[in-house]
Amino acid sequence: MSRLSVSLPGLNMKNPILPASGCFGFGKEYAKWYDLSLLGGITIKAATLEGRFGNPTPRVAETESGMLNAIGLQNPGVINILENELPALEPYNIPILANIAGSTEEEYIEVTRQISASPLVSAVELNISCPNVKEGGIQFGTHYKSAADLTRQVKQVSEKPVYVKLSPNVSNIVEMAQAVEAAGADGLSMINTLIGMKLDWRTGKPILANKTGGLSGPAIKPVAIRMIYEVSQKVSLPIIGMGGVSTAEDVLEMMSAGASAVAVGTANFVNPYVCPEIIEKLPDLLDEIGVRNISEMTGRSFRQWKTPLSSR
Amino acid sequence: MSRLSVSLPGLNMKNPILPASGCFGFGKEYAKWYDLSLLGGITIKAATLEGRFGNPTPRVAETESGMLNAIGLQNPGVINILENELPALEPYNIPILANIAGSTEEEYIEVTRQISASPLVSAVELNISCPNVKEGGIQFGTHYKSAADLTRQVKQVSEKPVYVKLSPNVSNIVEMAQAVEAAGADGLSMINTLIGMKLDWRTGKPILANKTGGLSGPAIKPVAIRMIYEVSQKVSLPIIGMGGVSTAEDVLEMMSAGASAVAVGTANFVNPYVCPEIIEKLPDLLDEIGVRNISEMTGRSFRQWKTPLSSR
Amino acid sequence: MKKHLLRITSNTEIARNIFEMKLTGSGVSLMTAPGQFLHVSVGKDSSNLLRRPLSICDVDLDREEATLLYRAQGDGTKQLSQKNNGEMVDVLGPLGNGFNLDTVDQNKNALLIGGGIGVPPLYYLGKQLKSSGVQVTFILGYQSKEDSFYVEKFQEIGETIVTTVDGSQGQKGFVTDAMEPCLEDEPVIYSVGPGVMLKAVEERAGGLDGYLSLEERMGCGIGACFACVCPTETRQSGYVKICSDGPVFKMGEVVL
Amino acid sequence: MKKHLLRITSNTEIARNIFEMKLTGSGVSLMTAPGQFLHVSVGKDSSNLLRRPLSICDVDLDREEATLLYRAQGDGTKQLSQKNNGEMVDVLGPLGNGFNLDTVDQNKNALLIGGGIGVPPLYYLGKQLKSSGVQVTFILGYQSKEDSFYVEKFQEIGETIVTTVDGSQGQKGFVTDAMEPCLEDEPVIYSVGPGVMLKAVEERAGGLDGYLSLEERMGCGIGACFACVCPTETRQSGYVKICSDGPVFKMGEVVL
Ligand SMILES: Cc1cc2nc3c(=O)[nH]c(=O)nc-3n(C[C@H](O)[C@H](O)[C@H](O)COP(=O)(O)OP(=O)(O)OC[C@H]3O[C@@H](n4cnc5c(N)ncnc54)[C@H](O)[C@@H]3O)c2cc1C
Ligand SMILES: Cc1cc2nc3c(=O)[nH]c(=O)nc-3n(C[C@H](O)[C@H](O)[C@H](O)COP(=O)(O)OP(=O)(O)OC[C@H]3O[C@@H](n4cnc5c(N)ncnc54)[C@H](O)[C@@H]3O)c2cc1C
Ligand SMILES: Cc1cc2nc3c(=O)[nH]c(=O)nc-3n(C[C@H](O)[C@H](O)[C@H](O)COP(=O)(O)O)c2cc1C
Ligand SMILES: Cc1cc2nc3c(=O)[nH]c(=O)nc-3n(C[C@H](O)[C@H](O)[C@H](O)COP(=O)(O)O)c2cc1C
Ligand code: FES
Ligand code: FES
Repeated sequence: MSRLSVSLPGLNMKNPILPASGCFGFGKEYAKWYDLSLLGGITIKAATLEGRFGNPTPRVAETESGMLNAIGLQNPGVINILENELPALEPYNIPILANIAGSTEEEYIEVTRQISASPLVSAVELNISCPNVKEGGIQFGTHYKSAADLTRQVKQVSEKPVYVKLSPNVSNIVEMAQAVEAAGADGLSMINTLIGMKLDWRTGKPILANKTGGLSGPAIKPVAIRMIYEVSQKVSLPIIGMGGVSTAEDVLEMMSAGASAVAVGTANFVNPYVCPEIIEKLPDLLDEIGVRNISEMTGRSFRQWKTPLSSR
Repeated sequence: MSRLSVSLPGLNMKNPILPASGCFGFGKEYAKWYDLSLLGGITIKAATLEGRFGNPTPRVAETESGMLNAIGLQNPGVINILENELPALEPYNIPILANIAGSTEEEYIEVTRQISASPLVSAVELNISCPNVKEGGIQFGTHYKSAADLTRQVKQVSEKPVYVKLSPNVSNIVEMAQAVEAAGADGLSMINTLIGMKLDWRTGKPILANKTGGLSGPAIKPVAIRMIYEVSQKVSLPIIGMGGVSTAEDVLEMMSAGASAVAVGTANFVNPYVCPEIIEKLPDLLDEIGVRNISEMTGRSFRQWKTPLSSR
Repeated sequence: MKKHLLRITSNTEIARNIFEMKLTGSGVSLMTAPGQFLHVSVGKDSSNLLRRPLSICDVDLDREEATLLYRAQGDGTKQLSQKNNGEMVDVLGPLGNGFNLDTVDQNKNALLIGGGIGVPPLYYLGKQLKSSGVQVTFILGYQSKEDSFYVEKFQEIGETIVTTVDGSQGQKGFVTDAMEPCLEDEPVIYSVGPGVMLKAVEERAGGLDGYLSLEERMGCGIGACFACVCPTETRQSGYVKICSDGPVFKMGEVVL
Repeated sequence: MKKHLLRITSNTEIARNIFEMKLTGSGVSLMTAPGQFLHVSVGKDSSNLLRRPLSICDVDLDREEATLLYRAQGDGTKQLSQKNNGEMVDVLGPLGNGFNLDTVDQNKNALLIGGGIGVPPLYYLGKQLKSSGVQVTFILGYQSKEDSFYVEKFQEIGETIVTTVDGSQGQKGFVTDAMEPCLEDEPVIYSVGPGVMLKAVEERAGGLDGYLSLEERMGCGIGACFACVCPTETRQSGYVKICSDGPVFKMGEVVL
């Protein structure tokens, strides 16, 4: 066991870093840049039952220290993913977290059934927080009851541990986390994007064809840190943290807040090598602060602050 | 009437720019930098019934394209403000928007009664969205019913129009806006800060003594634009927009999204002259896009997109 | 695929808001196919996160020097325009697939049509076509004389027709207004410019063979994020990614 | 109060991570009171929003040149350290109230105590005290020899005692360990450094007159945002703002 390794339900990772869903396709593009087996794991792009084309373009816009996207869950559909995309990842021998989306409960359930049965999939990530589709997505993620119901049903069919990916666009993230914990989730992924918008001041029109989009990148990191910090003290599920991480220091900050592993999204667009570069730097930072194993970082902040900690 | 003038309930402004509450003290510090009568108006720092010391320091932290603050509503109390702070603003002859906070409904009501009676106050801004105090503040701002109740009661005693300042930390900003509209608000101010947090990765400890703080600055502008856009289509109240505005272009973007006036907060710390500089630049930008009066900008985005618009 | 730090050897305004940037470094040796682009990092820190796709306008392989032409309009390209000689620029590339040169045989003519800031890649393309014996004609469209650039350099390669919207240089009108007479000898068409222009070019071309280079806002630039898709009826998936399947597509392949 | 663009005339590392930056411009003529600070913009764009408060270390009024000494530790000061000669730095200032020089009469001595990056303002202060006839003694505390700076320059002004935590230069220990012998002739004390150090200095001073310069994270730097308050028992409001009421306070005035 190396000092960087972390272990979460279904995910035995040699380091805590995995690309975030939607920012890494199905891996093959980044495989042209570096050896994917360096990664702790991979989160693949959201799978739906049928293939989807997604939203009209433009689908991305730049904001200060962030970006908006409204891809709209474009993907070739679960069967195609199982047949054509996943097998290409087998040689890297790292855990795969399959992100799942749908318009209806039935769709979520069916996709989970199919994808969780693949030996290549280590765990599923229930995306109830996509802000860019009309149906499904965030509508499940902003109501406690629908989120819990969906989690319960998906758990019933899933052959793999289920991580529920939470939306930050809620009044009370802790209640949401507790609702899905009670419904049987094995872990949490947080956060998905904040809903945002950008207009061209000259024309007054939105830049994105979808008008609104999901805000990601360093701009949202303080929100992610806060939510992970609050939730990790009130639930006993491991958290895959994400939101604005782009350096090894950010990874340690997020783990201190309570994350057990960390996903990197937008930063891949800035620097395709960001994940391996972070992984390479982590041991130096741990040395600098005299920490032996990275897993000790999780929740340091509230351990030190003596805040009651009901988790882990 | 100049081409920059805008008119909102209680606020006849020669231009749409006013400093945001808490970022401009009670004006006297900035009066050393420029002639405050250049401004469209001034929002003063939150007033509570008794003086408050606020939170321990550190109270601010920097984040990417943003900052966190946890001042904790420090102020000398309403009587002191009425006697010592407001009179100093009289010579500038511009509308004053008095920001009001409290721990209980009674406190809000009493502060409103006192401050709205001052001839120097043009309107009150009900701060139900401060994330940095244990009691009051955001607890009113994240529950529709409490927000509406408070608005109704404050309206009963207020001698001036009441703007309700909304928190972005909610699942459904439109419902919140509609609730306070139904309760009799004369206008909306939005947005207050997002709740965020920053840890020192070396120690794992929060930078702010209060642990969490309010995120402001350009990082949150996309969230502000989105919320203003959504709300302005569903309520018929004028909106004072704010959140990350630092240039004249940002002002026009925010007005296009639906704001009738724009408040500038964090940007004052970056550049103390930012408000007069923005005001000076606005006519040039209007010329560039061939718009005569700035009030025409309000809601351009959805007018062009032919989205149903129930407001104005 | 590679990320390179290239050194600026010059960065000058050659027309109103149009800058010519020359970059040198070992990565340049990979930039052999015209029509490919570089994904350029514009900021020093994180406030401008997204890279800007800029076409390779010319490459001097011996000197390991690449030329980009760009319009300083938004935040990022303005920052780029303020960089000084000697500063390093972080680029990904060359990315995408360039123009297919195999399809023109020497006896054929080529008609290269560019609008505004779509003009730059036609320069490298034109040079390569000419050196493989093809006779090249350019139609270059600009807003006005003040916005035009590189016209003389194009004239060194082949006949160059300029159109301007206000008529201040060359023909008054759009590039499509100048196409008609050039189509007689059935040239292969290569066109770069805004979507509306490409659509008009495709219509005017009336079934001739040709290639179009598309533009779209990009995230990753390497095919992973699905930001830059374009519908197509010719592929089973129903879409192409402009960054990695393109930016150049055969005429008729994508739905403009 | 003013915002200035000052031109960098030098920016060099003078000890481990410690930089000396010299700035010139007409605004410098206002910087006459030691203990005041500049609120310095570090970024080119908006990703580092907040300004950094840095003390004025020295001023040459004839040459209109101000000197800042800073430790490049965080994001912002690191950016500052990468700026080149000729670049402009945007500063607000001079801000705050400096040391009160009226309180020392010529026959008195002054003991100036600085820890780490609190040392810089004592230089300008020491020079002014000396030139008004006061005899000045310095106690300067550093982590180690490698972290020490400006020691010879201080020696030109007055007796200079150095302490280092690891004993690699001067006395081993903290500044307070070196205070005792210097207190005999009842000097006026001026001290700058981290809060814990100031507290210890105040305790050791045993009732002597003195002035302390405080540090706190700042927003506006001009008294408007209430970021930098410090409790006090001597004022009715119950607090002071370090940026505008300070950063220098009379010993005993604030609750450390
Ligand atoms: C394959 C390709 C090749 C290109 N080649 C050139 C070239 O050689 N010279 C040139 O001047 N321009 C070229 N463009 C257009 C160029 O990418 C944009 O003009 C540039 O990105 C605008 O950035 P900005 O900083 O000025 O604008 P900003 O408004 O600051 O840009 C914000 C975001 O929007 C994107 N964006 C804005 N406008 C466009 C656009 N028209 N196309 C794509 N993305 C856009 C930016 O990349 C950035 O992500 C090319 C575009 C593509 C897709
Ligand atoms: C009145 C005053 C005078 C000062 N004089 C000097 C000086 O002459 N030389 C010098 O090196 N330092 C001085 N400091 C401390 C200096 O302001 C900080 O070291 C610096 O702001 C840290 O910025 P950073 O970019 O390195 O750190 P970052 O971590 O990037 O800073 C993030 C934010 O925290 C603030 N911050 C971090 N540490 C401190 C600190 N110790 N004090 C205040 N704010 C902090 C920054 O200003 C910024 O807003 C002074 C502080 C004050 C209040
Ligand atoms: C272009 C893009 C596409 C995304 N697609 C998905 C998706 O399909 N499923 C999902 O759960 N999250 C998706 N996300 C959200 C990210 O996985 C991540 O939660 C978010 O971007 C915050 O992390 P970051 O700031 O590191 O990007 C997407 C984000 C981006 C930028
Ligand atoms: C230091 C600071 C203090 C603030 N104090 C108050 C306050 O007292 N009352 C209030 O309603 N909002 C307060 N705010 C919120 C601002 O008024 C504004 O809503 C928010 O900062 C977003 O605007 P900005 O991004 O332009 O700063 C404060 C913000 C900051 C940064
Ligand atoms: S830009 Fe990411 S797929 Fe093309
Ligand atoms: S920093 Fe704003 S009051 Fe001192």
